[in-house]
Amino acid sequence: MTTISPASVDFTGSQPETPSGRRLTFVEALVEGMRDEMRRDPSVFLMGQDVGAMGGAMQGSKGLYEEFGPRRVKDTPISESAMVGAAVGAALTGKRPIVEVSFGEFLPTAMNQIVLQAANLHYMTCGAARVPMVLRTRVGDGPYRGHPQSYEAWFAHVPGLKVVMPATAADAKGMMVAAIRDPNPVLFFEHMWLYHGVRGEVPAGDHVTPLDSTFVRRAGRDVTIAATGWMVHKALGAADLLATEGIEVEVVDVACLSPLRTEVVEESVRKTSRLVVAHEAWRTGGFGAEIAATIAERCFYDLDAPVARVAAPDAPLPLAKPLRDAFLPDVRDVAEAVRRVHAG
Amino acid sequence: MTTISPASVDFTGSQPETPSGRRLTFVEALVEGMRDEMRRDPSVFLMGQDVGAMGGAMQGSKGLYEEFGPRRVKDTPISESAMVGAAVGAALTGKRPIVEVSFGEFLPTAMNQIVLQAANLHYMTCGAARVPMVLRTRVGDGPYRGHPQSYEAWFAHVPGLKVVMPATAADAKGMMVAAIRDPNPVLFFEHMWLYHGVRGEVPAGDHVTPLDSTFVRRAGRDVTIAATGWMVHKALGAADLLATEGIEVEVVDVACLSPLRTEVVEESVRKTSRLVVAHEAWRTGGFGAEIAATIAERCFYDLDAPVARVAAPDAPLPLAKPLRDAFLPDVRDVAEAVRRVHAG
Amino acid sequence: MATAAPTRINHPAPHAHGRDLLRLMILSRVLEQTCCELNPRWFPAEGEEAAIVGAFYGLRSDDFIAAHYRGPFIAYYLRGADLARLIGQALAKANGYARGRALGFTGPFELGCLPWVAGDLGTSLGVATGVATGYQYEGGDRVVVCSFGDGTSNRGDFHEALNLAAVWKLPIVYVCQNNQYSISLHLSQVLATDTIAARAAGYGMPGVAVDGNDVLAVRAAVEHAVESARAGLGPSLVEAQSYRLSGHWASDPGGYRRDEDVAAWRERDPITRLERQLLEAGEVTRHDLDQLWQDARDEVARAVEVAQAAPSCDAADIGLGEAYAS
Amino acid sequence: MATAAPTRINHPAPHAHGRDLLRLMILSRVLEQTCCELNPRWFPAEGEEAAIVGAFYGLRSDDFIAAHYRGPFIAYYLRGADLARLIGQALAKANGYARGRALGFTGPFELGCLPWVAGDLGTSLGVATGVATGYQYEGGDRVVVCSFGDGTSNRGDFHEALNLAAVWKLPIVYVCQNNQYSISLHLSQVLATDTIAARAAGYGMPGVAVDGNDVLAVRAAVEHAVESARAGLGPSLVEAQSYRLSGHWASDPGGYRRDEDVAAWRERDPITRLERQLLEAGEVTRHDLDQLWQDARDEVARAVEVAQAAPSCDAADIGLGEAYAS
Ligand SMILES: Cc1ncc(C[n+]2csc(CCOP(=O)(O)OP(=O)(O)O)c2C)c(N)n1
Ligand SMILES: Cc1ncc(C[n+]2csc(CCOP(=O)(O)OP(=O)(O)O)c2C)c(N)n1
Ligand SMILES: [Mg+2]
Ligand SMILES: [Mg+2]
Repeated sequence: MTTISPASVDFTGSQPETPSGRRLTFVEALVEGMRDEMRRDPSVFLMGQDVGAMGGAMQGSKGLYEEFGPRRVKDTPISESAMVGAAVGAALTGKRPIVEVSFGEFLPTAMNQIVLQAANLHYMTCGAARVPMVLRTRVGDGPYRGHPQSYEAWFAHVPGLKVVMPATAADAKGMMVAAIRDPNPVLFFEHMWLYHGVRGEVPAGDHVTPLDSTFVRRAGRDVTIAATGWMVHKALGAADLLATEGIEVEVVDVACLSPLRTEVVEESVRKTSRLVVAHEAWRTGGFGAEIAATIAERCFYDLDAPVARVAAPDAPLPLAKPLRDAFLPDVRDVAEAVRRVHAG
Repeated sequence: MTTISPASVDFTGSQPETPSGRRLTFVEALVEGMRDEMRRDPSVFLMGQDVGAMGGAMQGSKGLYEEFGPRRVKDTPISESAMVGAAVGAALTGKRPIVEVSFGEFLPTAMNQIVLQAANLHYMTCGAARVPMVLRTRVGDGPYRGHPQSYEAWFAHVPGLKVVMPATAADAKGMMVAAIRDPNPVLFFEHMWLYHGVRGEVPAGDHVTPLDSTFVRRAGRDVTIAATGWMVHKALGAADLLATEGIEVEVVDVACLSPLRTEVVEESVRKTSRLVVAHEAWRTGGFGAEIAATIAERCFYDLDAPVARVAAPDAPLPLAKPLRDAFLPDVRDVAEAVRRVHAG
Repeated sequence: MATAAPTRINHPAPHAHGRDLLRLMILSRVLEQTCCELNPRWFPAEGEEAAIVGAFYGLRSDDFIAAHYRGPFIAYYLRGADLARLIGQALAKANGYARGRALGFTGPFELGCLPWVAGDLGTSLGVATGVATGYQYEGGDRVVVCSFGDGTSNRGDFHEALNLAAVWKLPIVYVCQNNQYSISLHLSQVLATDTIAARAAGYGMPGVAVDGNDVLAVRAAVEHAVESARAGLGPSLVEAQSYRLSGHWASDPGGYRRDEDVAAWRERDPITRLERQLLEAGEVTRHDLDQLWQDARDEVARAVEVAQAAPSCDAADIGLGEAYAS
Repeated sequence: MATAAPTRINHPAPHAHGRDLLRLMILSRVLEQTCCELNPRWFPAEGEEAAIVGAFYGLRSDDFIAAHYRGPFIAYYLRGADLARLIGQALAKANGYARGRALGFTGPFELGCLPWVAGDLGTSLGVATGVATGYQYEGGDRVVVCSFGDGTSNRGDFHEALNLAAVWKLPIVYVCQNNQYSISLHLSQVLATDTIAARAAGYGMPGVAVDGNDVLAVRAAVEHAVESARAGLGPSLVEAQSYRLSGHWASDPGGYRRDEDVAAWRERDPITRLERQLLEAGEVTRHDLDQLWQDARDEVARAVEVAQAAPSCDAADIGLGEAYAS
């Protein structure tokens, strides 16, 4: 199947080229964001399984234990609900905990803490309580193919939570910094293909990407693709492909899923009159449904063709590579959808 | 705020009037469905908190313990994850367990069993395993206002699960029977306002309502309302109201959320060219987004106005009646949305 | 969070504890029974006053509590909560601490109480453990006292929270308010051990079961546990063994249990028991007791008046824009 | 589910057990190490063979097992699974029991094994407990043996499952395959007790910790627990205390622990230990041992050949229409 090799993905994201010219991988940028905030703010600490001496799954917390020690980089038992509860409670005391659930596949074991506590506390106390915590977790397909679930749609459905999914190294750092500084519970989804596969320009020093960001990654006049996470890169791959066919695609990176702001997508669709929504999660009830429904409503008179959704089929996610590759939407699927709406 | 008193709701649902003329409440019909299957099939049993001698929360299992005893009507500890796991495992041995999670608000404590086990087992074993279980749970607002969450969208997003939400007494029985006989895990959502508030004609004896049912509850040519559960009744209330204004509303009861079939809604929209989707859950990422997106795509050239969604606002659900009533969508909100799309 | 210099709350000189504990139990009895009369869906705590008062007595203003949902008002009162505002919650009035948004038995966060923002039992143990995590991170000697029901101890969150607290030596005391029932189910239907305290050994923390109708025993056990938590010695589990004298909610006839059992437990009423002790010890006179009851009734009656006069929750205060902090 | 008349699997006359257990441990060692060579992401079970073989030895064909994800192939083999198909799973070949859909360490459901259909640890304890619920409902005397890691015992599902099994007296045996690590974390970092078996008392079930490198001890403890489960006396918890000699996955250098610890545990290798015992008892000769190793290598080599010759998973077999049974 057509798919862009992670290595080939290489760009700067939301930031202008910095003189420094520093190029980091997605995960390096992510860790730098946590490190900078831990240096700046003593109330920030990290909890998770193997985040300490081991440096985290896929090097997700590399170097933090060495710099900050066991008090601020806490290894936890295999107790996802208690881990998230620990973050909610610590946040209530004014700390700024980052709790790592190793993989998004384990979020179902901590839903009560996330949905019934973290999301409700501020509103239900008429503002007396605040829950400034970050829940980071690895999602999507990846080099090892393990734990590939994408449950972001569940959380985008729950008011009181913020949900972000950066697609570039610069935003991995900038949004992590913003998430840590935000006074609300932020779910931070880290796509595993991006981890070591995406490298880009990352500003040194204080660098904040607003959590409500949506980015136009590539300008084009014919069709808009609104994508999340790794699919942003597949969309860009598809755009390259389609350019050779004379179809100019505009690629929008919906880096913030909740609270959702669709202005950028609307503006783009007013120009292109055509929209493809692309994500790696299951199609039915996926987050793409919300984007499609909202745009179909707000841009009803602008659309020249039905909004198309590119997503995983409605079946459990198989493990073996040939099945996984056939299962997940790829560059070709995105390109095909674009051709369809372009023709339509 | 305008709201129809449950007592005023009274109709037959999917079945023609039966000579018997038996009228049951929603919960009576529900219990009759379980009772009939337990009489018919010795592999059927019920597990849940207080389902035994007490007869279940809101009389949800009244009389079953007296007839079938402790072996087939099992009281459980407060261990939702183990309860659902017990049902999944018992189903693997060929039993047909019904597990009751007292209220949908507690589903977050059992997500791993539902989403990662029940949903995956059949596909992942290439068909060797089957999970013929029913997970029943009380959802939505109700006379006591407790535990009002509506998380159905999460489960409709997960392939391998079936999700139904009957709106009439006849379907409460018929779909419960169908759910018990189905070889798949079925999530059975019981809206608490319907429990004692809706009464209707219920066929005695063997009565099965196919799980993939969608019903036209009222015919009309101007605007289609696609609603679920209690909102079906509010939609009917709105239809009465609007009829006096000369707007003929067609009300579709989407009793099956997953696997979703939209043919009936599509057919209706081809006729009315206008659609309002109504549910009690939060708007963003709610199940209405899927229906709206699908119809906007499939009926792109039929729609004369944007699809409107009537749902709860994106904020946590407050408890006190004045706040709750202001929070939840009601007859007036539905009517208002219909007028908007009718004018649009 | 309360950040003022820590001060002891409702904490008289040691010799007066008995009388003060009695006063609080009587107040709790009158207060909760009044709520049951005002709200048939209220959850009676009759008979469990010793377990509750003993658990939350004598803490500091900078400590934190997470009270079980049954009978928590006296615990909030010990934090300095206003009775009229608490009763307002039972009436779903706008003067309640959550202005009608949270559950009626929620507590004032601003006074160091974990609010009840959802109805799922057990989850609060995780959050309370998190507050203790925050306190430990601060250094200092603030502690958390977290109570929960016997039935709730079968939730996975109980297990994960207690293990985490033990491994990290968190400053938290878990108090099981064991009334032997979960709605209609007797403990023997959902638990195969004699005590819930026995579970503490599986986490490597001290666990003790005490007579939950003896407020002095509960108080002593919790005080000891609080002191060791404050000293950085880690968490403890205290089980206060009592009995739910009334139904699950006020209007629940509770027909699922035998009258003689209930009668037998009425004999052990924690309030009459302490009254007898104090009378025998000569610490109070009959007249003092009548006065305590009268004072409690008066105090509650005044609060009821204020609460009933308070405005109902106003749809205008729904605060749909307040889901996020800024 | 297997429904044929129950027969004992791989179950020779008692006097031959020692030799048979040794054969199985050697086969497990060769089998799993081969998988590690074929797949750097495989999870080594080196040193834990006694805990695994002792747990799943001598069950009936109509019993059910839920094996921990580390080193489960010998347990599936004991159920009658085909080595070539199991190795095919490590290679993600189409001949695997799940044809590449489930995780590589999944087991054949058709042979009474709980498949691994998701990667979240602990959840399987709930499902295994459910299978025991189904068995009890049937009447009869089928049992379930469910193993899990030491780290997994901190998941809430462990707590809820064991309590439910104890309250309902379910026919299930829980075996903790304690290798003292959860990836990089030593047990002492996530547990404040000496044993996990100590948790059994909190559920009212028997709990015993045995030397997990002594296959006869593990086997004896589990056999006893299985017999009492079969007799309707309820569940038990058996903790087999062992050590993970290799990394978390094959290519993990495991730099987070001290070489001398690993070396000390290598001294207690469960296989060499039983070899020594049987030699001393005169039950086997050196030549027998060489033969056992040679047979194991041959058997595995043949299976590897078949597995490698098997077709890769084919996208055409993705079965998107098979999410639901009909
Ligand atoms: C997770 C969860 N499951 C079930 C319920 C329903 N429920 C409300 S109160 C109650 C009984 C709780 O028993 P216990 O913990 O002993 O407290 P008690 O009512 O006896 O004070 C139950 C089961 C709930 N609120 N939360
Ligand atoms: C719920 C959950 N949390 C975290 C993980 C990630 N994880 C995979 S293996 C592992 C270690 C498990 O330790 P243990 O239970 O002792 O088994 P062992 O690996 O030692 O055999 C962890 C934490 C997981 N798979 N599931
Ligand atoms: Mg109780
Ligand atoms: Mg281990």
